[in-house]
Amino acid sequence: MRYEAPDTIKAAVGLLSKAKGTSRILAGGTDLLVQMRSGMIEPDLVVDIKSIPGMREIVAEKGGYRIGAAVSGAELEEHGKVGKMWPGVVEATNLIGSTQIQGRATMVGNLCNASPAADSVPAMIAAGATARVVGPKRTRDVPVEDIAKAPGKTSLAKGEFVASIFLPKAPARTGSAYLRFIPRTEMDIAVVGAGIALTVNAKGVITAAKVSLGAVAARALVVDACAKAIIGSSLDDEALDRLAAAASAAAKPISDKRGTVDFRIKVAGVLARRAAVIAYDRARG
Amino acid sequence: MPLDANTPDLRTEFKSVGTRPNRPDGVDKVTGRARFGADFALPGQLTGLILRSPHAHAKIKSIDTSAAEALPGVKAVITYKDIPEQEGCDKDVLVNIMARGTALYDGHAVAAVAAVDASVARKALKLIKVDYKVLKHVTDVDEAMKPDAPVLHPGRFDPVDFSTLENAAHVSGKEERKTATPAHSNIAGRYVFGHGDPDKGFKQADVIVEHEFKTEATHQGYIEPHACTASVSSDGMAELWVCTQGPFMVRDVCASLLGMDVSRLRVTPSEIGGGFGGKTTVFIEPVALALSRKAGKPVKVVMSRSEVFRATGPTSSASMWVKIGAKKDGTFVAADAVLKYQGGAFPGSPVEMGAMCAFACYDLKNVRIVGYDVVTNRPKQAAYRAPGAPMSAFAVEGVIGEIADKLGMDAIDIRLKNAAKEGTVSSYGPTFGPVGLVETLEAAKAHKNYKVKLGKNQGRGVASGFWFNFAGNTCVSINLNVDGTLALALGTVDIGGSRASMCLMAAEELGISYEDVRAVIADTSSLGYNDISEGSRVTFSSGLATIKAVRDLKVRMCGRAAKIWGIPEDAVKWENGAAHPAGSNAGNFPPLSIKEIAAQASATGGPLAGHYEINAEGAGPSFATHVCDVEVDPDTGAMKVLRYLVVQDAGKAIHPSYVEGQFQGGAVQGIGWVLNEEYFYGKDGTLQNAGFLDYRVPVCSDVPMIDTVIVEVPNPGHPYGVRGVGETSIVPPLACVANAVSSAIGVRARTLPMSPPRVLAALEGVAASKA
Amino acid sequence: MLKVKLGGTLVNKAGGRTEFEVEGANIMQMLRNLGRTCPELEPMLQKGVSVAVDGQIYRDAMLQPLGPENEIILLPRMAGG
Amino acid sequence: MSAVHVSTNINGDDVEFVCRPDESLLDVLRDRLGMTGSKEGCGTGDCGACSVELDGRLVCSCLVMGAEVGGHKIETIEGMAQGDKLHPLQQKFLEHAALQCGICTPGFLVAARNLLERNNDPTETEVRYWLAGNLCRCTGYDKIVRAVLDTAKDMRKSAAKSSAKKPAAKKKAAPKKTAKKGARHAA
Repeated sequence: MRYEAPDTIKAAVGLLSKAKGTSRILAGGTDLLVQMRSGMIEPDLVVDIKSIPGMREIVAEKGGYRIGAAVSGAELEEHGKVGKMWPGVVEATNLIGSTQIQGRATMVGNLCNASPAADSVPAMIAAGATARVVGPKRTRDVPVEDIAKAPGKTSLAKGEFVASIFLPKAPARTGSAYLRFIPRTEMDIAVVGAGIALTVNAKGVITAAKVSLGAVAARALVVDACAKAIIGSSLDDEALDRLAAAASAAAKPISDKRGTVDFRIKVAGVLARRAAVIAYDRARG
Repeated sequence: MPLDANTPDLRTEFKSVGTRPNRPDGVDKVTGRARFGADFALPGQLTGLILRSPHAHAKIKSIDTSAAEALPGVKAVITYKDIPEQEGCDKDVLVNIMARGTALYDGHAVAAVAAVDASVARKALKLIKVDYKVLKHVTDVDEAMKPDAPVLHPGRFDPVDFSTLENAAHVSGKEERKTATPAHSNIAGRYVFGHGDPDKGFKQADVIVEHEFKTEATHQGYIEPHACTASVSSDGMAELWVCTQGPFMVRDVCASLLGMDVSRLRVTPSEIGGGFGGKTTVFIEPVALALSRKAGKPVKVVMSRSEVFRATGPTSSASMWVKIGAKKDGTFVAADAVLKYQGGAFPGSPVEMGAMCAFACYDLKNVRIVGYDVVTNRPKQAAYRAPGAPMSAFAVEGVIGEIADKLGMDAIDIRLKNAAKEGTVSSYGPTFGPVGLVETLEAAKAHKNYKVKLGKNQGRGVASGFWFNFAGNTCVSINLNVDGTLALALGTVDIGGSRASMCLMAAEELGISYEDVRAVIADTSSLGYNDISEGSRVTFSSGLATIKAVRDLKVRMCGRAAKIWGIPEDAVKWENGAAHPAGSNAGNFPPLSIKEIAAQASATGGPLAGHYEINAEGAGPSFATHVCDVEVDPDTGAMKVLRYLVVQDAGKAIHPSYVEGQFQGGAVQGIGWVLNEEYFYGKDGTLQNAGFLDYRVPVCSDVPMIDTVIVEVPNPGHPYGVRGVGETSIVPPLACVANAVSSAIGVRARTLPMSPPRVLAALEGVAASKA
Repeated sequence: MLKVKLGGTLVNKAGGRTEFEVEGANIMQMLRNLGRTCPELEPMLQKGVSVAVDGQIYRDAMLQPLGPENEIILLPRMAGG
Repeated sequence: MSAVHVSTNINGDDVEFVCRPDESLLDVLRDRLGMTGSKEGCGTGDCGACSVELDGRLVCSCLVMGAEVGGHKIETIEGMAQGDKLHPLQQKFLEHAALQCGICTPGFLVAARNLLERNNDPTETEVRYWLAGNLCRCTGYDKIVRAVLDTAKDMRKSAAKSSAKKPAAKKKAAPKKTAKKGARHAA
């Protein structure tokens, strides 16, 4: 195993493209080191991207924010402005693991680990975030929902990695929220997660919405039926019932050590409803 | 005048005892200096790793270690062949530390390597080729008792006539029970306790409640994984540094497994990072010694967390049936129970103790408990804090909660009405001496927590619990230093601050300051045999021996004073840290302080020391009553513990902070057991949650402050009245929380853990039945 | 004569008998005589039992004196956590 | 496996070491540098016994590669006391009997110090959530939380005393995660 810490994207891409065997990106390392430790993977090359300029920065761009791949959850929270614009995303990211994990874990790592239960992913999807993928051939911007394919599998090609996440400017009167269910109060992987972003008009009628569910399928789901259920409403009880029903209907979970099929289906609806209420309140200020 | 070391004397007034000084090992522990199991290192040591079975049950057809042995840096590879069976050794322990022909559970050790570093050792493990033939497996206790279950130890246990199993209908209601008797079974033992005639008793009952209950296995979850460093020389002399609750046990068991003379093996216990019963046996220790013997170098073996979960002892899972009958006024007239505990791949589940504890809190004229010890393809169970008692208490206290509800009685009143007290013939046989259950119930009832008004979706639960407490072999030495301070050598490992308690008792007995006594945990070559730090025995037994050793020293010091003064020895008494002339000589000489005696020791006959060796008895049981408030989220089944109160009889609290700590720690372990902790097996019989991420012990934000009340009903078996306190605190919480949930949302969860999916499913069941 | 009651597994081993009368001035003598009276119990007694004397449980104290006035109950050997 | 040469700073001292890339910072601290105060309870970031500060940030040293700490600043439990003077948290842990076996204690102390440096007036809930990544199996957390709250109280008192002389030190960003995490139960 080789450890490299290149200081340009080009050098990193070069290392990854030429690498034989398994290679892995090191940013926060909170998934990578666990997988190495358990013997799940034995990478031949680890590329630490933290020395590359920009990787640990959050910069304003087109009214939104570009967040470097190595920005930790704690750094994202302390930035303040991102959380003001997209509270759902920042809160979701801050739910990952303990204080200690927050000191290291990144949104991009959470995304590229491709766990269906990744907390930040439904929130990013709801916010309309894109991932900037760099690679040997070109740089491309990809909607976050198109990165993970299946548990542990991404759409990234050899030599490619995600260099940053872009959160677009939130339209006026937009609110976002993410809620997850875990058996304890902390330190668990989401049994169900629900991310939502919605925009209201001056009268409080929802004009746009995006809802994403985590841990209820092989990857985070975008549930258009949930959005439809509340667009045009003022989030009255009927709209919330429709939303919950749509979320439960979209959930196609499995039973495992973390939860059962029935539980996940029911709670997907409960969380979608609760997250929508929070997002709606935030949208209305 | 305590000149006779054996003078019984129940002290009731104290100067040092009952205060809360800082512990003597404290600074080392807050600065990172304290040395735990994995903190030892020897020059030239190798890293030992163990290869474990990936199958729940498999025949080991062959093991090929040649490729691993050929890897540069590998110094030894061992299998069971390197640990030949010795006459008189414990065969189950031998088989458990290294599989012999059959892997009996996921994680069962199969081979081990010692290499120059961890990286090489990991590679070597991968080069060992094991040819397995996978066998059918069984991990559930009820499944394992069926006639057609895969049998773990063919021919070992007596054939069972399944048609005669108690309460077969309740136990599983399956027709196959009535099929012909098979030749072999997984039932390792059947135990019966009780007295009177329950069948007659139930006829007098106005209300009868009976239910089945299940609990899943939980792990002690100590934060420090097992670790040891072994060094065996070519002349057979061996040393072992190890985190264990019982260094003498480790020495004797390892010597017996490896065919060594006990005198050749010296075991030094490290500081221990939690045990809770889980470190009362051996796992890696004999393996490390065997590796070191073969490699001719020191070998350090440290378990990973996943190894701890897969291969060390969790407690039993249980399947139980309990029936209690009561009169309208709440008097229990009969009680009956069937308990089935699986103890993993070997006999020895704590079902007997579970059976004995089940109804121990109550005065019952007609009671019967039947217990079954069952083997399954799981790791060999190890003791876990009050082994066996929390499960049976969960079932019994749950039924009592339901009876109280049916009768409209207060949960504490119904327990007070039936509480065991001095003179009660216990459900397991003996008659109780002075015990404190009634006092704990009264204190709980008077506590402010019992009066807090509850809101929506909130509920309150009550449960009581019992534990025997044990004593056992104990040796203590106390040496008077030249300056009058003292060195106290103990043979019981300090798991939770016991050195502080011993220093307090020594200081109390001598009438000197706590700071003048330094307690150390001795190695196995420095003291006589000491039993394991288990069974809530340390403060009782080592405390007793410390007091007696100090009395022995006092006799000797008074003797020196008598010689110095030229008066008879029995004319000297010890008071406030000094020898005083007494009787007709009173006032004739100024007292000789301990410092003065120490300074003259050399000139008056030599060093002064006291010691005491005993197989202590008389530990005295401890009862507890817990009260818990919870709030349940009816939409998700999530549960929050709002308040938690532990009231327990400590006999006499030597260091009240550490007594409270035992109460609080036990309660939170119990809360973890009821809420989320469980051994989760896949269909293939492999453990799915062998890590702290998915084996969910309570985290700091899961629990509230744990309120405590220390009740003190002195134990006549101890000079200061001490009762053990370590274990009882984990007995009531399972039922206490379950009863609270029932009062909050009307759902009686009888299967643990009451994880949110189970609670939610139960809630929906209730809603459906109402609709 | 000592009156000795049995509990737990021991009852099974003794063929269902729950009470014995044996001679003995201490636990060791009592157990020895019990083993002679009921040889089926011998293996269990060899393995070790706990003896409750007037409610107090003894695991090893073989020389604990016994008299006819004592309540004596044999229990399985126990250990804690 | 090619070894990596690393120059770093631990508890204020410049330190150099060589490690394999598969070694964690915890492995390096314990096995290469003899600093065994940080403990390995799980090796997967789930217990917090190996907590250290990396550039002032609380992390699990088992989830940091030894190879990547070059040029960074590390603070471990060994650097917490100043000479023979215990840190106030260490003192309070002793007084409150906030440890039983003591294996989790170094991790709790490092994590609690990191909290109090950011926020010297945390609520009980904030303390509990901040420390949720540190497992303790002995104490039930009660006495640990009390010790941290009591230390904070003393720190505020002494801060108030010193601020009478000079302007109050500005709080670092306060941990805000609690309120949001509590939202899980919000209806």
